[in-house]
Amino acid sequence: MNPLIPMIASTVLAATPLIYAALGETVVERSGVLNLGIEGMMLIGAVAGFAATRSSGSDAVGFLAAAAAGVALSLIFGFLTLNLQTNQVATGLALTLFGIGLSAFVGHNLAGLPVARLAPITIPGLTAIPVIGDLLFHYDIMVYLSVALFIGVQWFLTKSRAGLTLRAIGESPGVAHAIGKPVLTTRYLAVMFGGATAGIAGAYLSLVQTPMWVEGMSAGKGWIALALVVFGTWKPARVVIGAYLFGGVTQFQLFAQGFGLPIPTEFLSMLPYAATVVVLVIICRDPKTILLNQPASLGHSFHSAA
Amino acid sequence: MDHSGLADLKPRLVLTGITKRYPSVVANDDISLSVRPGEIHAVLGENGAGKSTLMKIIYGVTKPDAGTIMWNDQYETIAAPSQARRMGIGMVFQHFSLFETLTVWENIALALDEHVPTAQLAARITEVSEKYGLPIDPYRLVHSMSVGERQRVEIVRCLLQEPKLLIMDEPTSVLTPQAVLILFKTLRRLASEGCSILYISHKLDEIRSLCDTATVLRGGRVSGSAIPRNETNESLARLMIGGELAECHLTPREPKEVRLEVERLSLPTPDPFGTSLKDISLTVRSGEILGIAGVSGNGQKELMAALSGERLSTGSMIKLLGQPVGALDPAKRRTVGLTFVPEERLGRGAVPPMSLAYNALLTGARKGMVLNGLIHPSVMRTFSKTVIERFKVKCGGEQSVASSLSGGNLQKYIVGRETMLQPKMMIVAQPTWGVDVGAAQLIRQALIDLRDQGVALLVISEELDELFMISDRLCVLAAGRLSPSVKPAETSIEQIGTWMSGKFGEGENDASTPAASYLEAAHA
Amino acid sequence: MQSSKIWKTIRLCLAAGLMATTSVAAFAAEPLKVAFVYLGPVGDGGWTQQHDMARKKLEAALGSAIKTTYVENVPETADSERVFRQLAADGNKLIFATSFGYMESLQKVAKLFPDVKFEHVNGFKTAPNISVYEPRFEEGFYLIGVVAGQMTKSNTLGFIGSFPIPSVMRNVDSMTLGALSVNPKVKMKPIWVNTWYDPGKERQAADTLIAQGADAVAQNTDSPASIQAAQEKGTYAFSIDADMSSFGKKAQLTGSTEDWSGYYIAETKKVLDGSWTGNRHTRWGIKEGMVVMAPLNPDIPPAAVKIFEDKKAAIVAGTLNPFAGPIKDSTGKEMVAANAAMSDATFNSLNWYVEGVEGSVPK
Amino acid sequence: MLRLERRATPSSTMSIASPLLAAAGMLVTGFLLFSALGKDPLEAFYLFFIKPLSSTYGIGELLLKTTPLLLCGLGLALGFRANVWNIGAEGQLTMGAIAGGGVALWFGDSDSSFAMPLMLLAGILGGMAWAAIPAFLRTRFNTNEILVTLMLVYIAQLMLSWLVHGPWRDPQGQNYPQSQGFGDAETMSVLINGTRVTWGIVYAVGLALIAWVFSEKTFAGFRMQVAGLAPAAAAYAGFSEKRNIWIALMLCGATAGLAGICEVAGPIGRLQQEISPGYGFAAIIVAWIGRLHPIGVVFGALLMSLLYLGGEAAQMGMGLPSAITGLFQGLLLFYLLAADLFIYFRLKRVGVVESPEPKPAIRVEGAV
Repeated sequence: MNPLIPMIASTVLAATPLIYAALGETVVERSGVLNLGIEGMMLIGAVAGFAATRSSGSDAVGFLAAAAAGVALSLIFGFLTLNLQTNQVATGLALTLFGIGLSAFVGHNLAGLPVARLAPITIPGLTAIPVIGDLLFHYDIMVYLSVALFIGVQWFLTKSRAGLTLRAIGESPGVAHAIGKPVLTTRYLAVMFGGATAGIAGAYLSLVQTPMWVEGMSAGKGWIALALVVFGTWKPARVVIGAYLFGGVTQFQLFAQGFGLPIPTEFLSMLPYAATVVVLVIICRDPKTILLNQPASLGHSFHSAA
Repeated sequence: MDHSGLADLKPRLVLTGITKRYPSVVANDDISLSVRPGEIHAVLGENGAGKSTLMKIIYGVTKPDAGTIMWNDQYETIAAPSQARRMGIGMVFQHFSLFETLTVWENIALALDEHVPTAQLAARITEVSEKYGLPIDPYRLVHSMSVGERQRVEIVRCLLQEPKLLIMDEPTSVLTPQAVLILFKTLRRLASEGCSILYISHKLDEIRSLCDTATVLRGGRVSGSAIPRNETNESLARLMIGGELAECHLTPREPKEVRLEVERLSLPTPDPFGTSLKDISLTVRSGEILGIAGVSGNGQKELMAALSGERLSTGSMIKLLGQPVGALDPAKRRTVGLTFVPEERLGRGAVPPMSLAYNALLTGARKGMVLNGLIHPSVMRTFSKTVIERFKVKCGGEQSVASSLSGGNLQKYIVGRETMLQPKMMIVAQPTWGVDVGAAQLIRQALIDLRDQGVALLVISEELDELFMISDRLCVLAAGRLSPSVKPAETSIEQIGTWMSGKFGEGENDASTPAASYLEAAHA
Repeated sequence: MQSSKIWKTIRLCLAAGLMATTSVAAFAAEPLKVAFVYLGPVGDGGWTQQHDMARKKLEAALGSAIKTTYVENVPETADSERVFRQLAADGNKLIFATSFGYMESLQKVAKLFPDVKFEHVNGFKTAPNISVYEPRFEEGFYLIGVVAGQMTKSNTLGFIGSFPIPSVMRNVDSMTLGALSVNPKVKMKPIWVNTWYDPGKERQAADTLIAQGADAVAQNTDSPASIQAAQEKGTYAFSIDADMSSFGKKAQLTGSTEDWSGYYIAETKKVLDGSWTGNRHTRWGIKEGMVVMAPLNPDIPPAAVKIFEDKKAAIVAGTLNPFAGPIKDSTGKEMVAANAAMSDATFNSLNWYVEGVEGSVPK
Repeated sequence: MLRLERRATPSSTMSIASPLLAAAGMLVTGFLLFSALGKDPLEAFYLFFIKPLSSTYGIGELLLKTTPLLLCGLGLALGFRANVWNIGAEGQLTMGAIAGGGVALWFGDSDSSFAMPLMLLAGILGGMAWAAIPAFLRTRFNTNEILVTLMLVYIAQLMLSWLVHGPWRDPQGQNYPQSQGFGDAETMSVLINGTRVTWGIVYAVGLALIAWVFSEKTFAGFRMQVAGLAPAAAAYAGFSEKRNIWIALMLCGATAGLAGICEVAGPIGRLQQEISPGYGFAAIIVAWIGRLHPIGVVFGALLMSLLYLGGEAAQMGMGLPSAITGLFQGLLLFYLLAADLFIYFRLKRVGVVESPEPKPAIRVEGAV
């Protein structure tokens, strides 16, 4: 077998949760809200999805439960930042710390238990094609759904009326409020969407990637997802490309070791993190790139006087 | 135009007893007014009189605490702007409600309550905009448009919905005098088609020239109503401010040495939505006020930043007291003798959650408030108290936080602070924006007093009347370029207006029509 | 100084309080309190779980004579010292420290509580009240190698290592030696993941090894991730610490697991009858039942099972030492001469690959 | 109906009361949680909040754990005040430990009296160097410091792992991943006999006082606060944004680095793979509980430290899962953020306005 094919396949596997989390956060940030709590929501999603699938035996139930758990956590964030107008950065950090603690607490008795991994789907005729079949038609359903999610988010943001409203609110909530756009409702929905996708991303870790529940199993992936949104300059297509590139980097370090590269493993393990920093520097270097692409109201509270 | 038939028509909108309270102020107190079809109705009042709040209530942005709204003989609760729009109410905001990073058609689509395919919408935009003489390109990005063009987008957006009532909130502050004439034409045409117009302004000449009726607000209450054509500026002003409109006078003085010299300053903007400064030259001498007119968004912020040091420049394009200061930051320029008042008071000129005393420290550190790096609180407080006293700042003492002050009082405090730092050169941007008449008067007088003490002043303002009143010389900033300077007595509103549209350098205009008669002539 | 006076007073009061409670305790027929300190959560499905199972067996075996407590998730930071101290102060007389990284804190606490007995896994520092115990993992891994060497079709084996420390290096090397003893063509590919427990990373490492042709992958990390990977890809894997066949029935060929209960019961009995001593270093292997091979996969052909059983019997009988010479390192240099056994010093600080392992040891 | 209304001036009563309110909220939640788990809440509270303090040793442990939390919390609080979101104190702590520990290893068993001062200095410089990376990237390349500081945490930890597995491994340590133990002169002396608390706590409290003077009494502290509250006003006043970012990150790098060296030269006594159970992250909560005020941070650090010890005690005493500590800490921060609201807003009862007309014309809705 061509060694590239499994490498690409595992890249896709590594990128998929990042795509879910980062696309969700893209929508959240385009509405002007900065939710730094992805890590926490992912963990809650991971434990909820795992528990639900174990007790029901159904992966669909697991992912739905994960989405619901992510939404529940995002609602806390929404209530604090949107209704009570707390600092979004601080609240996001709190959400992450809370999610880590809560998921560990809830999942205390779930650690180390087995669950059947979500199986790849086989498409008659297509999966069997050599090379292409392995490359494109040998994944689980969530991989294909992540592509669908990308198309959906892309369409929503660029073509739909609701997406236009969401972007307008992210640009200037004051103006949007003045012309009668529901700022709070829209932002709530965006935050909930971000919660759902982060939850699904977490469940992907505990039901597909590993599949097992482990405390703190997201291991910084939520933060990487945040970096991907900046990397993608808030554009879904670039966010997805970034996720695949990043997935590739994480795989590369293991493959490099397997090929016996004489570099200390710690340095190879640093690669994904160092790459993130380098990429951020490249993207942010020109302040105009950020100014032109970042939603103008990102991170600012909005309080209507009415 | 003859509006005598208006009286026979049933009112389209009747407000009764509208009241809106905010924690620190009653914005609207028992306000009633009515508007008939085809009537251009002025709502007149000085800054803070409650005009904008009232309009927001009609447009459904703000909910009143009490009172009723009757629309076409029906009581209505206007819960949201979308409802107002469905009823046929359109509004053009003073601070535009446009999204800069979106295109014209996207902006308009956002305000429409039904979905219209892009191509169809674009066609309608072009059609309506041409019909009313407001040409715009539906595919342009708003941030690439001038302020005047943006207003057209706002108006076209309203017109697309065929409004029965159009609310215009201070529409002329962003227009050149010539553009004002075009706007008035459009409004009159709309009125003749039966559309009611609520026209909000504090500019008496405009109201007398355009409006059929006027309701005057003062301190949140109705202080009277009038037929503006039958009134004089003075009589309207009495209704508006409850007294005479005070005038400022400059006693002629011979300016002395050059304090600020800008030579061929060109500075590209780092802000993708900003204006680059192009080849700007000016001098300001001791004992004179140089006024810079122009519509906001033509490089005012950028010029202010370049002069204050918030944005650095290279070489010796900017000289303060003969010393090149392009590379000095604001704090260092202050030590040379510069002080300045920014247009944005809360958040730039003052730190909102800090007390007035600490806000003195913001720029006054070198007045003995800091010793060996440690803050000297008593000096800071004394300084602050003196400012409050001398500039009649209404507040709860030097410990009250900046955000608790009204716009006018905070501006008095900031101007006072910068004045008490004993500048050699002072730059003031929009000294009386959103400031009530009394405070505006005090601030203008303070600037004139400084001039008389030999300070050089540069005043950037949108208010032409104000600049004509207090400037020794006057020039115009348009699209990042600066016109030559003239003495107010030697120029006219027309010439300044021509300059404001960027046409200067060609033949000098010697016709000098006084500001008021200009509009009178247009109306005739 | 004023503050030191205050401290003295507080200390005095507390000491008096403590005296009062301990004197009461001394006269009652209290059961022996035995404590266990775990690095991970009890439900980790591996290392910690095996210790906790042994703890339960210990309770069952000695009944009311003892009372056990455990503390999980104790990091190897400055915090472990406090946990040991607290356990000792709470009256535990025998404390099992089940992670190598507790070594230094144990040394300190043991000095403060000379009447408390400490047992430390895998360490090398003992004291009058510290004894060390360690399983002969290399025996288990040698046998894993024997199975892997016979079952591989690609002649490529994989090993997911946690950290290249001697006790793990011994496992890579002994597995390779075991495999070579039955199949001289095998190559070993190790990947180091720098963690004891990170299923995500272990999974990725397993996928990588399988992608690079390794069809029998063993691991020295604690999660069953590589067994799950092998189950899906149709290759072979080996469990560690615990039987993990529930994660991959077809994939798991056998595994090296631990049963600590024999040792725990024996040591606790020694404390109870007063024969416990410190400064001992106990290494138990298959013979003593501390290393237990996980059940063999029924897919292994009988001939291969026979070879496995023979070798196992030889190990138990003491006639087979996995590290008997001649052993060459991966550069071909002879490290252990023929007919000699590996010296204790080399064994304790093993840091080189035997011939047959690819790549170089990460430094 | 209730609605939020902005106060004309922030309430100073509430700014003191809100941490207490938050703590009360946490206690109530804890009470419900323990009851739901079938544990006696009072016993749990005793184990959580009283037992850890009931001995000199316990108090020593409290102070020992307070030291790194306080040091990191101080640095973070100063940074957060200035709107610099450094969340990577954990990485700076690790680097401080590496740099200071490196000096200790260089001294070996020497009893030079220079050893300890140089170690502390190296620790501080190590943390500062690590914080200089995000400072440089933010000021020069406009790169978001939140993400960079976090990524650098992982890199620092891997760096430490590499060092103790490789170059700095104890030659006598049978190749186990840890350095040689530090000599006596390279180990901080114990402050209270019978405990493990070192001089680190004295440095930390001293720094808290200095930080208080700095932030409340000096012009430099004022400048940083203006930058945090109103960046445009700072630009207007001529307070350099770059200098502000540098100062904020350098201060935190210094305190976190000091925390790192105090930890390895104190209770740990060597370099090893794991040196901190997440002090740098917990310090974010500490800074917040302390209202970003240096003296408040002292109390925040004590409370957080107590939660750690209490969690352990509750585990040993009642078999409560250890995750409960993290849960409590997260909850505390949430409650605090919510309670802070009342500093700037007040709740107001809003009635429905009666209309004089028979048909209600305007109905006032509740909080939007």
